[in-house]
Order: sequence, then structure tokens, then C-alpha cells
Amino acid sequence: MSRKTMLRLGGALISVLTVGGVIVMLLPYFWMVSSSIKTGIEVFDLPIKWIPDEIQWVNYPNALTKGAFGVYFYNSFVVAFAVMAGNLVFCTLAGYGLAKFRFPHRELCFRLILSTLMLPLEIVLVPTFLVVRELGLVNTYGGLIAPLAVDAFGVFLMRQSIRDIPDSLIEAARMDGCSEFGIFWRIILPNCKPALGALALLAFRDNWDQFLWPFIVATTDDLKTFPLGLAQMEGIDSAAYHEIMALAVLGMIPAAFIFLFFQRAFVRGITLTGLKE
Amino acid sequence: MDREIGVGRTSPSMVRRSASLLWRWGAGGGKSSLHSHLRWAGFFFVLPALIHLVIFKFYPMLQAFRLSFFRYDLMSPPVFTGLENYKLLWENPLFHQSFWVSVKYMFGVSIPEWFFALGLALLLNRRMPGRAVIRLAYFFPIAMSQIVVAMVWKFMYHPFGLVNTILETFGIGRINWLSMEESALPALIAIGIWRGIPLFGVIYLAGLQAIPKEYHEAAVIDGAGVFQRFFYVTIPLLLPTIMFVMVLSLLSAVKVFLNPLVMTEGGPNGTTRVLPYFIYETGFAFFRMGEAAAASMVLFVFLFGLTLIQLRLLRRGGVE
Amino acid sequence: MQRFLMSHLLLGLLTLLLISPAFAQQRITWWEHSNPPHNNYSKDLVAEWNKKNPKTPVQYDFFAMTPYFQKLTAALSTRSAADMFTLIDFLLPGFTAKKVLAPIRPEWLGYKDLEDMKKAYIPGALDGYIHEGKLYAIPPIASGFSLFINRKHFKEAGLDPDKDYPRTWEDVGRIGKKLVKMRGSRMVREGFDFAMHSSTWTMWYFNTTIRQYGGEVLDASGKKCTANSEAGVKAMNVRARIAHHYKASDPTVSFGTNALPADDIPKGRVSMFITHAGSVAQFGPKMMKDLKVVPFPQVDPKNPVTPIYGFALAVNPHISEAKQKIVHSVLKHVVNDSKTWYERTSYPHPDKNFLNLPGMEEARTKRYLGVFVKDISNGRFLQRSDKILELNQAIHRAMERVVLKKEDSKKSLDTACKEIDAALAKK
Amino acid sequence: MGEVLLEDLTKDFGEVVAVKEVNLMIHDGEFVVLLGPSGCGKTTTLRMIAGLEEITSGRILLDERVLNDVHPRDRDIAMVFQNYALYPHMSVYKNMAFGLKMRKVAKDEIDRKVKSAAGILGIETLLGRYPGKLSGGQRQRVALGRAIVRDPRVFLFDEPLSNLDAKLRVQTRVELLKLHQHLAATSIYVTHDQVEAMTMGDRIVVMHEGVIQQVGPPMEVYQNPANQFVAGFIGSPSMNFLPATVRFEAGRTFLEGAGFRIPLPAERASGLQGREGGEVVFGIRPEDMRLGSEGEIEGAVEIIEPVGSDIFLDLNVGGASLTARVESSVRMSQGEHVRLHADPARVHAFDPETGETLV
Repeated sequence: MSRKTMLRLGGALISVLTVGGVIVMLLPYFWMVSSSIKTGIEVFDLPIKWIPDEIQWVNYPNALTKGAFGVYFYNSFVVAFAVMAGNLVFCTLAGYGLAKFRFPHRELCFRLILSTLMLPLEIVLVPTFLVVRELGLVNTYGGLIAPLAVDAFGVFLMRQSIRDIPDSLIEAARMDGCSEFGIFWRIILPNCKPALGALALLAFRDNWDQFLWPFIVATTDDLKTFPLGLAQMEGIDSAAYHEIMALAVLGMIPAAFIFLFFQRAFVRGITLTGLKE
Repeated sequence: MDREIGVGRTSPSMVRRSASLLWRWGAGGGKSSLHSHLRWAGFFFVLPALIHLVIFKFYPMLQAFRLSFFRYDLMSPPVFTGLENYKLLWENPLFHQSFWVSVKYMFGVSIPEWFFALGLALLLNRRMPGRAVIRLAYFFPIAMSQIVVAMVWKFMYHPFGLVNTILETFGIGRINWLSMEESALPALIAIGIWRGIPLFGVIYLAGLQAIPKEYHEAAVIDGAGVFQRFFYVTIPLLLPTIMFVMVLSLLSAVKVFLNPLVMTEGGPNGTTRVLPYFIYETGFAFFRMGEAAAASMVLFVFLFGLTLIQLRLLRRGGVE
Repeated sequence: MQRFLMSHLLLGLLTLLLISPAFAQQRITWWEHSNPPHNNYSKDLVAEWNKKNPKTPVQYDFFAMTPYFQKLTAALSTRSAADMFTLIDFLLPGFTAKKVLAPIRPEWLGYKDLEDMKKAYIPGALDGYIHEGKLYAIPPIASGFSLFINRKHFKEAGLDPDKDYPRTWEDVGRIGKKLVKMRGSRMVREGFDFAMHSSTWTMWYFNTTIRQYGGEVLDASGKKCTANSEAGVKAMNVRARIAHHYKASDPTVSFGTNALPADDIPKGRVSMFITHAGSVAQFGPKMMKDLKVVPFPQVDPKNPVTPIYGFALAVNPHISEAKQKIVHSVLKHVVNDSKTWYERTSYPHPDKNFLNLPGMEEARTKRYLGVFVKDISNGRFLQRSDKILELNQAIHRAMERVVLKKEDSKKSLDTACKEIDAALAKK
Repeated sequence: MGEVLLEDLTKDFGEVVAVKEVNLMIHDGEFVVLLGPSGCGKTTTLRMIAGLEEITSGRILLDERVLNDVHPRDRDIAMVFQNYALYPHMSVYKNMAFGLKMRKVAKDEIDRKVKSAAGILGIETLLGRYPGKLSGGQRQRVALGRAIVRDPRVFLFDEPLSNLDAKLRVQTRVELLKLHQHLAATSIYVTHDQVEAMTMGDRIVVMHEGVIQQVGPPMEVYQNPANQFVAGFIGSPSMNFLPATVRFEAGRTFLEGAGFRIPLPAERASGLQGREGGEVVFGIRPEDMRLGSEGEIEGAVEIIEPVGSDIFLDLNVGGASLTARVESSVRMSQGEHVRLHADPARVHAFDPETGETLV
């Protein structure tokens, strides 16, 4: 076999693998969408019919009336956005402090922060809940948001990316007469936009998604988030899967939208090497 | 009268005390020169996050540590029992099982992730028609929320679900994924990988794109082939990213909880009862918070050790 | 520096704003697990109450089933639980041992005392909620299990659904075998199957079968596991035989069907299946035309034992006595109308006169209410233990080993008993 | 005014002493170059003047005001960074305006100053662009412009030409000098390039291992280096150093070594008193020798490097290497033996231990 045919074969193989991979990655989505437009009985029909004979768009409005989904969506938005904002502010501040300043025990500080990554929520659930109760935050937006407003991973990400901003920029600004917070605001923030984008996306996704914590903290319907609403569609031994899938499709839209929006920043944002000039 | 039960209170005075402690600590040398001011500034930037973490992470963590020496059913006052909880864990075969399930899950998910994600990143870093669309398709699972993932995959693994339908069209018999001891954990692992690849793929892709083109060009001139370039240029330059992915993937894999909760309830025969699920179940279903706290301390120490080893490797890999 | 401090001050203020507590309200709160028909009716009941009692309105909320009891536990432990909440019967011992339930006062409900109250209910219906002579919850539901059979499948197999339906477990295996449909080596239709999606369901069946053989899961003291007794082994063998001897079921299927145990019946993937009265409504009248409900299978039909369970309403002990009294009025309002309760939720109400209420005749015949209520009256609640969830799981694992891995029943139950004894020994 | 005084300025980074007891007076309007190899402490000194580096001990005064605890922004000092430190997210105009904006200068005043500075530097057309879109030379100008608009008392330059190509460097050098004459502000300029130092500085400060070696006008430092380090560091190609022995013969002093024997005029030999038979280092710059059949130095030609105007010869003198500059008209071939005559007025000798200049 000549080199050329080998190359061409290799290319073809890669194409096949690529397309196969795309199908595998997306199959659950197709299934989800397909199930959302079937009747409850058809969901598990064999062989699978990707497009049902009669498309049940009505599942969508029906599902939405099964709970206060408008409220749940709104709450999820509020929580996800607030947590995202908290992460953007606090993690970036901390990341800057850790990346560009020397202060006693800085490394210890950083390690302590990182160590919180090793704690599964399940175990600190009760102590955290006690703190939240002490602060009078049970069943408030504050209670949903506050404990999640800083995430060690965000601190890490921001520290890495701010470290790559040349020191001389900061020094130049200092000589230009900028205050320390001014430097952060006018120099650091604009220069770590991609990382901020990545952090925003991850924070939004993870908190749009929160289940266990809101479940424990929210005790009234008007504070429930979307995943809670989705989970309570399941009864003791029955579930309207077609409607759950319809809600799942709707629930994906915000995250998907944010993803499309930040995708490029996301890829650029998680660089762990130098800032390109 | 409300008798105070539970783990204790955060009194305002305590917060004040620790704040003043931090205050003095941050002051450093205490000189009023510009540079101690800068030191202050650095500390001030970290302070909000630190305060937050002290309140919402370290304090609960300390409480968990304290609780691991108590018998505590969540409702009666805790009783100090010393190392009893650790002894109970040591004697509990279910804990041992859970520990190994977690280890299996953790490596089962993260090791394939390292390779698949790197492969994906290499693939998506190539020029090819429709690259933008393909990228989107691969990265899309990032956007799917956990609870939806759990629900959708539960149905996909149904004996009559999508996965089996596909297997049957290929002439492979039906596998009842979630009900066989042999297949339940691998089934969950597959979901973990499916969901993890895109995120780590993105991280790798970012790392790949940050490698200056010149290195590859130099290697081409030096006569390096595709594979040599990969091993002598790409891999060494990607090392920081690789290490980062390794640490992050292990840490996130070990925290899996919602999938076993929603899909298998830890079964069959405990084969998918990962440690976080064990902890949750012991604490909230069996009302043995102390034992659950002890289990989470074990998990914490295990992860901490693992991360330390990785960080050591990381440093040896020439990464600061 | 000034600006630097200012910005921190602003951040602080923002945080304060975020965490300022919601306006506290003096109202009665009620939590329930999610179960759509149930939740809808509860909402209506609350609306009705609130209209009549604007000064003491009820705030009703319901939560996803899977972690509902964990939420309840966390809330009770931190004194942030609702004033009244719905509880499943078998958690009662655990909760009463921890003193987080207020006793129900029959006199506030209009009864003379507990004995007087019992008379108003189906015999035994309150037993699951009584601890040391005190009632801790009021059940609006008494639910049990009966056998659903598919008439069409019976006729296909040459059986008469009205005569040949199984009475004993051996019948189930024997008849189930005839109903199985194979394609090649694969079972595409099971003759019969147990729901195996959760340890609680497993325990309901096992606990009942061991009782049918005259045994118990725990001894009288409640401190020792007796599941590996002869009765226990026989009970376990019932399951093993149906799967392995008669090959009437493919147990892995009902495992995978988790959270959806009753889904295979309407799909025609199983010909006989055990489920509860609520399923009749879920399947719908069209589907029910093909189905028939018969009594829960027995070892000895002359000494029937069936499983029952219920969700009941409990009162938070941390609230003032005055408030508890109001809560009692709410409880009374909620459980008052057993007929509407049944019509809205499809769950039988444990009212003694339930079947004799006007208009119940049709339900008794067409919706098999007679069969269900009869099974319920033979019913016994799950073994009382504050370690019940651990018991359930140990038995569930034992059953998984026997049914899925063909482990010896005795050996498997010995392991389970070891686990159970260890759990019981813990304080 | 812009008179800078450094008093016993010291900086240590833990164990390492980067700058050691530096004393220096820089007059108003003077252009002083801090010169030395990398790691000699020149940049650290500059950064201490800027206020970017903490002072371990000693003082910095600007017009008799102690700067030690003054914030960089309040020092009235501007700095041009080695990599220019242009804010990548701001246009050229905004980059230049930033320092004024921070000082709350009125908008139209900023505008006027920026435009004027841009006019001086010829970058008016670049004002709307972003740093990422500029060439190296353009960025350099913007960095300068940013300093100029501030109208500071002191300019600091941290190797500002090191990122430019050779041709641009020469050109910018000239422009910088012109600019300095135009602005007449005190300038402190750090470089490791001795050509830059020679051409630009009113005075050169040579530093080595944190210590000032010599301060003086360029030609003085060139002709009368204070020690062997300065002698070797300044000049390109650098001074030749050969081991030699001091000989007194018939009232005359000679430096003698393998392949050479050089007489010293009596008035220059005083530094060698009492060193009869002692070891010294003989130093001579390549341009201070000429070819001649009776020359005191003998060697074999190893490499011939014509650079156009001259030819550099690399000779083997008694096993050591020596570079000499000869006229471009000279014809030579490799391996040829030649004799060189050293200009006695330009001969140097150094103490081999201390490096101190003896002659």
C-alpha cells in the first residue's frame, strides 16, 4: 500500500470514528427529545420509533402544568446566576490575591482552599445546614445561594489564569496611580475574560443543576428549583416519562444556551500555560 | 423552651474572634510601608473567599471531624464514643465494599477519561470540514444537567431501553444493565465517562491550542513523524494540563452520588454503593451520623493522600 | 485604599441583602412526599381549609419521593421541619425512639380515647402507628397489595382467568410457567414477577411470606435476626423457585424496571404482577378491561397474611400545644371525607365503613375494591424496628444473591442475619 | 526639578543580597545609565526607585524628599518597562491616558497631553489601535508616550530596547536621546548593552553583584576602568587579558609573558611598585595595538574576521588568545606569524586577586 492510500484510509477511519462518536454522544439527546413527543405508553415501545406517528407536542404544556414550573425555572435562574456572580467575584478576587501577592501563609491559604474540593457535600450537609439555619437562611434565596457562592475550583482556575498576566502590567498600573482594587477592576478583570467565561459556564451549569442542597434548604414550593420540580414528577411507583422528558428538554435549554454563548471563551479560558500576546 | 440539639452553634462572638485572628495574621510584619500595605491588599483579596469558606466549608468540616467521635442519630444529643465509629467502620464489610466500589468507580471513570478526552481533543484540534458543528456535538453533554442525565440513562439502560435495542440490532443479546452485579457498576462508569469526556476534552483542547506552533514546526524540520511529535512535543508540553485533568477527574469521579441514588440505590448487592452514597445512607437513612462522619473522614484522608501524590508527580513533571 | 475598602463594604452589604431572611409567617406548614394524585387532592383540601380558616392558613408543600425522608430527618434534627408532615408507617419506630413525633390526641379529634378511635377504623389499620400505647400518626391511606393478572394471556394459554388464577405461591409458579413467552433463549414475556426495584418492596414480600410460613424477621425482643430460620429459608425459596425452578420470571427485568414496577403489566411484558389499588387508576379503564385483580398469593389460603403499608400524618412535637391543637383540626379536615379521598387518589381509606358508603358498590366490583379491602383486612405492617431500613437492605441483598446469583437461600440469609444482628447491636 | 539620591541602598531577597549599599547622586536633567550583566542588581535598583520593590535598608530621596514609604503613584516617576506593559485591552489612546485619568486630570487636559505626546513621538495615527496590532517599534513608542504624558520628574527605563531588532534599536537610541534633550528630565536607564550605555549616558554606573563598580562619563569609564571587571565589560570586542609577570630592568618596568614583553612608561608604572616578579593581568584593548615588525607581542594568526571598516585578528599568543584590530587594507593569511606593537599609554595591568587596576 502506498503512503498516500494509507493516509487516505487513515483519514476515512478518523472520519468514521468522529461521526460514530458524535452519534454516541448525542444519542441520549435524540432519545430524550423523541420520548418527549410520544404518549406515555409509546416511550418504551419496541422497536424504537424515533419519530412517533402522532407527535404529542401537547406533552410540553401538559408537563408544565404539573407543578409551578415557571417558578422553578425562575428560581433556578436566580440561584444559578447569583452563584455564578458570587463565583466570578469572589473566586477572581481570591485568585488574584493568591496569584499576584505575597502575604504570610499564602501557600497554606491556597492549600486550605483546595482541600475543600475533597469534601463530598453529603457529609457536611447537616453541619452546613446548621450554619445556614443559624444565619436564619433556611428557605430563603440566601440559603440556596450563600453556601455555594465560592468554589475552590473557581479559585484555582482564576489563580492559574491570572498568574499568566505579566506582573509588569500590574506594576505599570500601580505607577500610573491605580488603586489596588482599581488594578483588579481595570487591569486584571479585562485580561482574564476567557477564564471568567469558563468559570461562568461551569458555575451556571453546576448550579442550575444543584439537587441535594436546594432539596434540603427549600421548604416551600416558591423556592424550589427546576431539578426539584423535575424529581417530584416521579410518584411512589409511577411516573409520566414522556412529560418528564419534555421538562428535561426544556430544562436543558438555558444551560445549552449559556454553553453556546460561552463555548469559545470556554475553550480559550481553561488555558493552563502562558497568556498569548 | 428550645433545648439546643445538634452539632452546636456558630455564635457571633466566635466569628468575631476568628476574624480578629485572621486580621492579625494578615497584617504580617505590621510595618506601615507601601509593601506591607500590598501584603494587606493581597490578603484582602483572598479574605472574602476565605471567610466564606471558613463559614460554609471549614467549620462544617471540623464539625464532621468532631462528629466522627460521637454517636449521633441526628435527633438525640451526640454522645462521645471516642474511636468507636472508626472501629465500627473497620468491622463493617459493607464499608469495605463501598470503599472498593468507590475506588473502582473512580479509576474506572477517570482513566478512560484521560485517554478518550485527549483523543477527542486531538481530533477536534485537526482541521476538518464541519469542525465547529462536531465540536459542539461533542461538548454538548456539558450542558445536560445531572438529574436529567440520571433519568435519561436510567431509561436507556432499561431492559427494553435504547442500549439493549442497539445491542440487539447487532445480534448481541439483551443485558439487564442495572440489575446484574457484573454490569451495574460498568454501566454507571460508562455514564461518568460519557459526561466527563467533553469537559476534560475542552481542557485538553485549550492546552493543545496553547502550545506554540513553532515547536511542532521545529520537530517536523528535525524529521519527527506524527507519533514522535506526539510523544516528544505534545505530551511534554501538555503535561501541566494532563496533571490538572488527572487530579480533577479523580476528584469529580469520586463524588458521584446522584446516579447511584436515582438509578440503582446502590444495588445490586451493593455493587454500586459508592462511598458518598454509603455516607448519605448511613447518616440519613440509618441515622448514624457519627459513623457517616467517620466514613467521610476516611474518604477525605484517602483523597488528600491521592492528591498529594499527584501533586508530587506534578512537580516532578516540571510544573510549578 | 479608600476605594478598596468601599468596594469591600459594598460587597458585604450585598451579601447581607442576599442573606436577609424571608418574612416569617405565622401559619401551619404541611409537608408531603410527591405522588401526583395525592398532591393534587391535598392542595384542594388545603384550599378549602384556608377559605374556611383565614386566620390559620395552611401552607402545603410536597417534595420528590426519593430523598423526602432524608429531608424530613435533616429538618427535624435542625428543628426546621413543618408543623405536620406525611410519614411512611415503617419509619415510625425510628422517629418515635428519637422523640420527634408528637402523640396524636384522639380527644382533639372528637374521639373519647384511642380505643374509641380504633373502632372507627378497619381492624388493625392503626396498629402500624401505635407505639407504647400511643398513636403517633393518622393514616388517610391503607394500602395493600393484590395480584393483577392479564385475562388475554390466560386465555391464550388456555386458562380461565376467573377460575384458574393462582391462590398459592406454587400456583403462581406453575401457572406462571405456562404464561411465559420465549423468543429463542430470551424471555420476552414473564409469567409472573416480583417488583425488585427497592429494598422496601422486597421486604414487604419477604416479611409477608415468612409470616405465611409462621416465622418472623426478628425475634420477639426485636434484637435478634430470625430470618435464617426454616420459615425464612422457605420464604426465600418461594422467590428462588419461581425464578429458577419454574422459570416463570426473569428477575433481572424487574430490577431494571426500577421506579417503574408496574410498567411491565400494561406493556404486556408480564402476565401476573403484584401491585396496589392505586395502579387501577394509573392503568386506566381501557387497560383494566384486560386485567383482573385477585387476592395476594398465600402459602395456606386458609390462614392468609398480606402486606400492608400506609402513609400517615404526624405532628411536629417542637411546636406549642396550642398550635398542635390547630394542627389536629387540620388533620381532621384532611382525613374526613374517605369517599372523595378514594375517588381522587385511588387509595383505599382505612375507615371501617369505607366499603359501605353510598356509591362504593361500583368501585367494589368494577375497580376490585372488594379484593383490595379484603387483602388489607388480612394485612400486617412491616416488622417494627428502628433499624428497618438496614433490615430491608440486608434482606434485599440476600434476595439479590439468591435470585440473581443462585446462592443457597440458607447461606444467603445467614449472611443477612449477620448484617442485621450487627446493625441491631449498634446503638 | 528631579534630583535623585540613593543612600546606602540595600536589597536582599532572603539569603541573596541583590543590591548592596549603593550610594549615588543623580542630578536634575541627567541621563544616567545603570550598566551590568544580568543579575547585577541594576533592575532591582531601578524598581526600588520606582517603588515596586521594597527597600531593605537605606534611603531614596527625590529632591530631598524621602521616597521609601511613598506609593509609586505619588512619586512623580514614570517607567518604561522592558516588555512595555501596555494594557492589551485598551487602545493606544487609553493606554496613554490611563495614568492621567487615575490622577483625575480633566478630560480635555488629558486629550491635549496625549495628542501632544503622540505628536512628539509621531504616533498620532495609532491612537485608536490596540497594542496587539502594533509592531515592536510602535509599542515601544506607545510605552514612551505613556511615560511622557505624565510629565514626571524622573523617567525610568528598564531595558526598553531589548525587544527591538538591531536596526530599530540604533534608530530608537538616537530618538530617545533627542527626546531626552527635548524634555530635559532626569532619566535613569538600565541596560546590559554597553554600546547603549556608551552612546546614551551622561554618566554610566557599572554594577556587578549588587555593588557599584564605577561611576563616570562613558569615555572615562572606557579609558580608565576602575577594575578588571569594568575593563572587560565595557568595549566590544572586549579588552584582552593575558597573564604577565612584572619585571624591573635598568630602571624600566616591563610586563612579561609568553609571547610578549611590554615596556611601561615610568609615569604609568607607579602602581606596580614593590611587585617585582609578581603576577599581574596584562590588559590591552584590540584597537590599541598596531602591526609592526619590531612589535613586543608575537603570535600566530588563527582567525581573520573582516567587519568592513576593520579586520579583527584572533591570535595565539603563547597559548593564550588575543584579539587585535587592524586596518582593512592589511592582507593576512591563517597561520601567519605577526608582531604587534602595544600603545604604551593604553596598556593596563590588574591585580589578579582583587581585579583592582594597577596601571
